[in-house]
Amino acid sequence: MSAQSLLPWMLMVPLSWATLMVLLAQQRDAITRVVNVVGALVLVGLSVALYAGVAQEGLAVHALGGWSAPLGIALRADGLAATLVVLTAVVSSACGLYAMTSERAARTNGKSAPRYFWPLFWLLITALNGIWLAGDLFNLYVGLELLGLSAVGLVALGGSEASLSSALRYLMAALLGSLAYLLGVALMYAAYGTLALPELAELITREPMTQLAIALMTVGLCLKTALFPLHGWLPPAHGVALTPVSAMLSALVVKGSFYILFRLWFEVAPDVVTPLAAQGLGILGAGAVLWGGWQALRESSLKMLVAHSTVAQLGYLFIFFPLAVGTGATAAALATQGMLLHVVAHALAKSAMFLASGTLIASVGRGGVADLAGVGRHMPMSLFAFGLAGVSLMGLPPSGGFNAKWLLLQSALASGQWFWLLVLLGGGLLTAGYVFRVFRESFLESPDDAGQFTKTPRAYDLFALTLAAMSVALGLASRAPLRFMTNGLAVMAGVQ
Amino acid sequence: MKRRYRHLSAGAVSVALGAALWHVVRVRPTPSVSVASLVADALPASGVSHNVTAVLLNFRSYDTLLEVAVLLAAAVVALALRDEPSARSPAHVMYVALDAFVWRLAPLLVLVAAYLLWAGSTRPGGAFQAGSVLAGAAVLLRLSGLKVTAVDHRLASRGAMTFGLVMFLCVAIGTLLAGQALLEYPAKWAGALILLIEAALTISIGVVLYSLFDNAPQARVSDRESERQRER
Amino acid sequence: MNTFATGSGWWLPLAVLGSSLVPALVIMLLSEQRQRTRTALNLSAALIKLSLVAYMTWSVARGNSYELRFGMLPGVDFVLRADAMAMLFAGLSAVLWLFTTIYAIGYLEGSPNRSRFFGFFSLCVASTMGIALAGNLVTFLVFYELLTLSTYPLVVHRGTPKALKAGRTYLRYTIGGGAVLLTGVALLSMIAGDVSFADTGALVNLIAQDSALLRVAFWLLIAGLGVKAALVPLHGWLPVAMVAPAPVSALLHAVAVVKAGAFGIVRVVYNVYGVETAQLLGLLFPLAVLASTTIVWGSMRALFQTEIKKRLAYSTVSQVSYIALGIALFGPWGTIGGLAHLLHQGLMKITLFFCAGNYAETLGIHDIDELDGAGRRMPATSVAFTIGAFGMIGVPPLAGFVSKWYLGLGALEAGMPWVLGVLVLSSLLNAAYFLPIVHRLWFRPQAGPWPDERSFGKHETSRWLLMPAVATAVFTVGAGVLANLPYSPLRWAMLVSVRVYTQ
Amino acid sequence: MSADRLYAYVGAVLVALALYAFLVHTHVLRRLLAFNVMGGGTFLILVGLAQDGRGPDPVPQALVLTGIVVAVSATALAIILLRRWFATSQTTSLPEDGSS
Amino acid sequence: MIHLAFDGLLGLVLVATAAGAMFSRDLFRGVVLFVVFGLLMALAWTRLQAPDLALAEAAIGAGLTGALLLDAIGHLRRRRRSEPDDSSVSPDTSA
Repeated sequence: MSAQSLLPWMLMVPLSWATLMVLLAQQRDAITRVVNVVGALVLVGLSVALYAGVAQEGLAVHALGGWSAPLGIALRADGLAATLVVLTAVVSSACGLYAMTSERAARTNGKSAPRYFWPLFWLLITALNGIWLAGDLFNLYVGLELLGLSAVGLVALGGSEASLSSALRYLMAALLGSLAYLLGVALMYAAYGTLALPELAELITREPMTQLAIALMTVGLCLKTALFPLHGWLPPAHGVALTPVSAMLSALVVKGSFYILFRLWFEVAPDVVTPLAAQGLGILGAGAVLWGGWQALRESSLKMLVAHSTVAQLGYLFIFFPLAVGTGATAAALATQGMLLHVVAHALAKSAMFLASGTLIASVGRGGVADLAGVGRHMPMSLFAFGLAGVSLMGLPPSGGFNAKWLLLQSALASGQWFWLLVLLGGGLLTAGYVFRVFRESFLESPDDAGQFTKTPRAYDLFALTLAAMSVALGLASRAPLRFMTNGLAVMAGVQ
Repeated sequence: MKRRYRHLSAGAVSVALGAALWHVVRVRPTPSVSVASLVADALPASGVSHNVTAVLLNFRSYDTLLEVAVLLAAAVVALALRDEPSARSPAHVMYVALDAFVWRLAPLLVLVAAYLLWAGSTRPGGAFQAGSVLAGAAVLLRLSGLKVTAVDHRLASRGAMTFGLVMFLCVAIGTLLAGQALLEYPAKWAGALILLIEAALTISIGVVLYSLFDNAPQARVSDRESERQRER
Repeated sequence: MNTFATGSGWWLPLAVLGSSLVPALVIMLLSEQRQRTRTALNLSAALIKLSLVAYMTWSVARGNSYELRFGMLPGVDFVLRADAMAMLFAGLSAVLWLFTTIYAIGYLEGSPNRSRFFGFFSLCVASTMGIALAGNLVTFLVFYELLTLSTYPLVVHRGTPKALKAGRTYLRYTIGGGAVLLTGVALLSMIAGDVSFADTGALVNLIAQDSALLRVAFWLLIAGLGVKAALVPLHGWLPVAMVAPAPVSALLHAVAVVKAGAFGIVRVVYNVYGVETAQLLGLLFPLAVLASTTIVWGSMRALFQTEIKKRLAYSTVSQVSYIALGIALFGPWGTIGGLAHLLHQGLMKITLFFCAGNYAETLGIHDIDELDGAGRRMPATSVAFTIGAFGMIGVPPLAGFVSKWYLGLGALEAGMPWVLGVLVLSSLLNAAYFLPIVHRLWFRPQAGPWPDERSFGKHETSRWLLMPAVATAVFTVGAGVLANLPYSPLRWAMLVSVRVYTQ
Repeated sequence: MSADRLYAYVGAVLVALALYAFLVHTHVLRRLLAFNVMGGGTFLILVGLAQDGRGPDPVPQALVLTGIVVAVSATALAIILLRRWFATSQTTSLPEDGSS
Repeated sequence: MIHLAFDGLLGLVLVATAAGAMFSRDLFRGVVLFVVFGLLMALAWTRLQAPDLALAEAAIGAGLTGALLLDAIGHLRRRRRSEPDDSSVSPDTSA
């Protein structure tokens, strides 16, 4: 099949599975497990096929309903979108398998697993793929809402008081963010009479309504991406959710809104955005890097620590803006490459870290960083996965995280903006601080700890290790994926 | 002190946004593209003669598909957080006064829903309006103290909830398998397929919207506490 | 240049790397009880590596070089290359790793977490190999940081609060140093692009326009590398890291960490800047001053230590800077002295640490004043220790003498006669802190029972512990006495020094 | 001034007012009211501005229809979460964000 | 002209009911005003020649959302033991 005809399946598959999972919700474990595994395989297979197709044929466009934009809606896949589709398939499959393993473990221990996890899981994937492949501003809004609502639902499934209040806070932020975005969409439609991204990119001019629209969408999307200081909702939501949910939220969901922001700034409205605004975003990003890192250093609960780390790591994504807006072509290209690589590397590393943390907590039975004492001897593989993921997050080589940081550093030097260099380095040191804090506790040998650790399914470590190893391996071979991801992006036009 | 600060900053942000919006509404540019005229041109080929329905279920049917998914997400969460049967309090008696009124109104509302659904293809109306009227009828019955079938974990409930989406997906995948673009209806069948989808959606939307009302947790604090104690 | 480049033999550097990377992963997955498998794996990996490195060294001496290159990220290649300089360090690591592995197997017998230990131990050696074979600055940086990561679990291996505290200090220094090094590499890459190591440096064309930035980058690089090389004032982590098990200390001091720093300085001066360019930019004189300060300061501090391992640690601070000093002495003699010392110091210091570990493991001795009479109880160990100590002092004909001799020649050649004074002073201090130990070993009677004695039958200690110490002691003698044989450390240093000067 | 433009102005005022309400209230139900009013204002702007001077436009109308359904889903979800949370926590106001 | 006057008035009343709904001290009254606001919105949609939206707003916006909110208030009121009334904000500005 050509890439073009594959595009709609990227949505139909997860949406069908979501429906199927509603219908199978009360079925026996074995049936749902088989259906889910088949779904994950199909999803990964199709995603890889799409990747290959786009690599061969270039940009793929699918006019839905046979109506070409602007009357209809189009699905579009360039290298970046195809890469993110694959990333989503890989990360969510690993998280899904982890969830399956933990459901099974729960059943064996006579505990009940949360019902209705799977429909929301597949809806989340639907929303993500919908966003990566969208070619229409309003369609992106519906995608954002689907993403937000299913993510909130997944957080709420934890069922505890904390997970409910976190879900509510998350929902409030998500609603406000998408309304701001919708308001921007309304203004864009008023100004240009179309919602299709390629048409808008051609028509767009710098005038007040457009500027306000872009500003509103930017604020809304920043709120959804938890940019400092709008990040308050993120740590509780990502920190209390079920482990595989936390992993998917931090790895993929926050990237959804960031992806739209990137498309908006650099594909749709590159002539509307100003270097000043970009500097503003960069400064907030720097704030996120430092504040998130500092919070993670002080945090006493392991999963919350990882969640704060997400806030910090998202900050790096925003440092991209001042490096790419109003700077030379080389600096902008380097920054874009660094940012995109960071998106992928962080997704892999952070999901691995959450999965590993979840396993450690399952073994120890408590969620505090200080409770980890002695776990190093009993859970070496989980700790190793945590460490590998940490390597990438710290930006130490060899890892995707290092390569991303390297490219951003080069961009900062090439554009003569030394300030960002300090932020990048400082952020790395803070990250090292909180990652090694976990290790320090885990390596502590207490004399009588043999009996207190619960055995966890070995498969847990497999998923975390796979993801972590991928984030590290990305560091050795970034060039080809980067070339594919940046192919055809407007911001790269000056270099390639 | 903190509260005053919060009010002041919120006020400043809101005033700024209001002023900016006011300004752009005043100086708005005139767009060069008119999708409205495109809709008018393509309307005859859409299978329906009402333009809003044509946009919703043909030109931008993909939006509608995702929107139904959004509804489903909310319904699933509601189902997941539904009280255990034991914890549910008996039906309300608060609005009994509505009783007599409701008894006459409910059948009427069902009729209205059917009409809206049927009307949708030629004039204002359609699945969403019809479905919400249906849900409204059920809510009214429920408020009047009548026992309406609960939308719970039974397969029948879940089937009714997803019925519209399943139909929608079947058509969508059918078009793909037929080698068309997603949701590209064959010209002859467009009207019929849209009506089919809408009919199924009406039922599901009615059930889902009602379930969002019905599944809202009722449990008393004390019930929850005893429940938690039982868990231990 | 996106795919594997260059001709036949590209797999050799990869195989050398893999010969410890693969065992590292396998060992980590092994369960704790599989002791025989682990030992077999460790030893065979070490032997395979040694033979690969030996073959490559032989081949490089005949003028071949091996290269593996692929695109790592835009504008930067991942390069592994076996040139003469690389084989200098790779050879040292391969030889000493074998002995350290044997030693560690004996040392850790029966203690917990051995899978983790040997896994990271192998990873650490893989990093060292990577550092040796790195063909450009970024690849060097990759393995340099990997070394930091793989040594941390070794330093905190015991899991005591004291060990964890030392680990924290170690990380503060090395991660901070890593960040500085990264800045330097990034800056240099911006100025000069992807800097591959070349025999006479790669930056000579840039002196005219970018001399200020080049200087900044140089000192950033030296500061980043100086942390691991323990240049004063960046040496603070080294004495603290003594809490690690003895084989780790041996590894840290002789092969891995401090040598990685020193070797990095060698690479930066000779193969990135080019020693002549560095001289033109006026970078060598300050480096010589820095190195001299470290030599004297380290020796002074060593004098006041009462713990054996602490004294050895400060001695390392001092001795490693001989390498930096040799590099900073412009001219072939200084180069030969510095590079030869890179090898000699490794041999001598590892001997000393093995012996210190033997005293601790066999007799429970940690402090110098407990050593009285230990020579009679453990004669072989004590002879090895004495050889190591005399080597450090620079007594002819041992290895240390050879290095110091050439350093002295280099100082005269470079027109810095004051360095002779530093050398003499340092040797006097070496004698002052080593001779009392030797005196206690042989000429003082045993004072009371040993603190914590273990019996090994008719042997003075476990064979696993004794054999490596004796072997490296023999090497120390050999490197001095047979300095003029082909493939001796001195001859290899001469081979390299010919290549780094254009005239 | 056309009616369409006038309703766009009304929408602008509603959005500003509702934003203020959303930011100052902590009670979840009040925030939901504000959210729905803000949605209404946005919809008015969307339809009003699009139709201003050009006659009825089915596209924004369809978009708003979608928007209304999404809004009611979100509201219902929030209420369900609130009620479940209230059952255990006895509060209706969210802990301070520090962000809003 | 008459139309415009009507629109203007409707606009004012919309703003006023919205403000009342959001800022009234009594939450119950706020929700009732919100339902009124929804019905007025339906009226506005007919003025904007959007009968579909008028229908949807009346059924969903005013009807269902109103019912959901009212039910929630009833629930929270009845369950709350000690009522720390959330009279957080500003003077009552209902129409």
